[in-house]
Amino acid sequence: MSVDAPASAHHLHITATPAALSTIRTFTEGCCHALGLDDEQTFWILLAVEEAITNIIEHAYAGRGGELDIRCWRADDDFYILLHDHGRPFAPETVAPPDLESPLETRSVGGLGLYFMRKLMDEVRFSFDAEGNHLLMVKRHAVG
Amino acid sequence: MSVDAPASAHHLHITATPAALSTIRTFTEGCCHALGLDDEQTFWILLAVEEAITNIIEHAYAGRGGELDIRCWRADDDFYILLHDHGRPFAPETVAPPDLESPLETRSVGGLGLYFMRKLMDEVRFSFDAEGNHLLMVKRHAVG
Amino acid sequence: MSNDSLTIEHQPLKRCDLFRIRGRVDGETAPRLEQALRRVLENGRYKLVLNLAEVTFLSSAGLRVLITIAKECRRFNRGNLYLAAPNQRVQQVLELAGLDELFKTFPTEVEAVGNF
Amino acid sequence: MSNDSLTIEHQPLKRCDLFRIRGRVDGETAPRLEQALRRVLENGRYKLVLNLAEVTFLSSAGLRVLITIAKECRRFNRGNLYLAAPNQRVQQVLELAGLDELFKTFPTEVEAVGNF
Ligand SMILES: Nc1ncnc2c1ncn2[C@@H]1O[C@H](COP(=O)(O)OP(=O)(O)O)[C@@H](O)[C@H]1O
Ligand SMILES: Nc1ncnc2c1ncn2[C@@H]1O[C@H](COP(=O)(O)OP(=O)(O)O)[C@@H](O)[C@H]1O
Repeated sequence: MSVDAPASAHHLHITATPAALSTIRTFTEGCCHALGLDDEQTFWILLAVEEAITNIIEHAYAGRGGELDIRCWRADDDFYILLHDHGRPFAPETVAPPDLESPLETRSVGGLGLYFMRKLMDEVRFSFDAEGNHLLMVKRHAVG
Repeated sequence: MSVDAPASAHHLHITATPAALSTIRTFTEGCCHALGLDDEQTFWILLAVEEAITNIIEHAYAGRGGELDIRCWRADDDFYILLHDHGRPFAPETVAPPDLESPLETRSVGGLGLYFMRKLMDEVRFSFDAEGNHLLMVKRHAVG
Repeated sequence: MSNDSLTIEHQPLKRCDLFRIRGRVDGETAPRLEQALRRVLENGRYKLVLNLAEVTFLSSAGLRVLITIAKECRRFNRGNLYLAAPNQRVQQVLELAGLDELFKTFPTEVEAVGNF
Repeated sequence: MSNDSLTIEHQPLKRCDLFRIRGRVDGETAPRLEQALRRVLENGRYKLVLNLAEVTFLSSAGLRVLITIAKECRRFNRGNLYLAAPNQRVQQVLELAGLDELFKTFPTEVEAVGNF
């Protein structure tokens, strides 16, 4: 992937299962605070990360678990989080955005995860290569 | 009347009107505390006094107002309160006790005032003579 | 007038009318309570919930209002008056008057409202 | 598991079923919420109120449950799912998902319950 985490990035290596979610949350929250983000920013980053990790557990690893690396760092006042897994790749550009206009009766019940990630972060970049799947999310001016 | 208040009794002289109720309340509450009654006792005494005074305002003076004397004192650990007015006398023994058994639909809406006074105090004694109407209420072992 | 004098908050709901009663319900203030409740009956609404959690004093004059209005609500099976969240004092006064069994009473206002 | 994990309090009322949801509604806990709500639907009751005042976190997995259950409640006009007392965070998440207009929401649970 084009963006590499700096050696100084906070790093968590864990098996992606539902049971790991609370550890991931605590790790991410700790990173946010250590990197100077306030509670408001942290809340929204935790939501974006929650959505991304849930997708990796459910879709990339189809519930069977697998290795996951999470790296967080800051560059200037921008916050970076990079997720790396070895599950099934997918084509994000083929995922239709959720229909936010139609009434509840005809709305799809899912499809909000990617939408949330994109709304909450300034950059959401997937890449898939021989080393696995990479997801980089950036929140610009996260500290301030 | 057979029982006279001691000269040392707390005393309030006031015109019996609805507007006087809060002064009477404050006076009675102050007496209770000064004489050593706790909040629990005081609450129930205030309720009995409220009922007695409301009757004097409504029935004895028929809403037209008139003189009222209130005296409170303690003898041993018994609490005494004596009310004195110059309104219409009545025959308490002819007042039927409220019906507490029948369902709401057939119950009288009133008649609870005298009943409360008798339930809350150990003695409720009316007397009517040339000097006016006297009501003595006693709460035994009110202190301690 | 002492500062815990009666305040009445009225919240009209689709199912019923909720009243939050605070302070003293005595000979002096009971007429105001009766008036507030009667105004709702006059609009053809007979399902009332009275939240009594913050009633600090309740005399027979207040009970008279509760009995009168409850009777009117129940007439022709058109409604009822429920009590919600009576504090210990209020509960004791209701018991003294033998009324605790006659009013349908719920520990919380949401249970009272939800059971109409 | 962090100690604000999901707790669900269910209060069946005559008119409707009230749920007080506390803590996190996320990918891990949303199935439990769905199960609790579905149990009520299976008993033929389709009027639900969800008090969200103490929800600390709500992800798309939680919203998926709300949408699914609300749809089932509304079918054949047999009921609805009302939200009560959403805190600011919950409100913001609903807005993010464009759902704030789609759920009928009340500032207090008693208003939600009373408006069924
Ligand atoms: N990490 C992933 N790996 C594989 N497929 C994914 C991944 N993330 C998302 N997808 C696909 O994109 C779709 C939309 O994802 P999302 O917006 O999170 O909604 P949901 O997960 O509720 O379906 C998913 O249904 C899935 O098919
Ligand atoms: N102080 C009084 N002076 C004259 N009549 C009284 C007095 N107190 C009570 N009564 C009479 O006794 C009746 C019962 O009184 P009470 O039990 O207090 O109920 P209520 O005042 O609600 O009628 C009154 O209706 C009134 O006719």
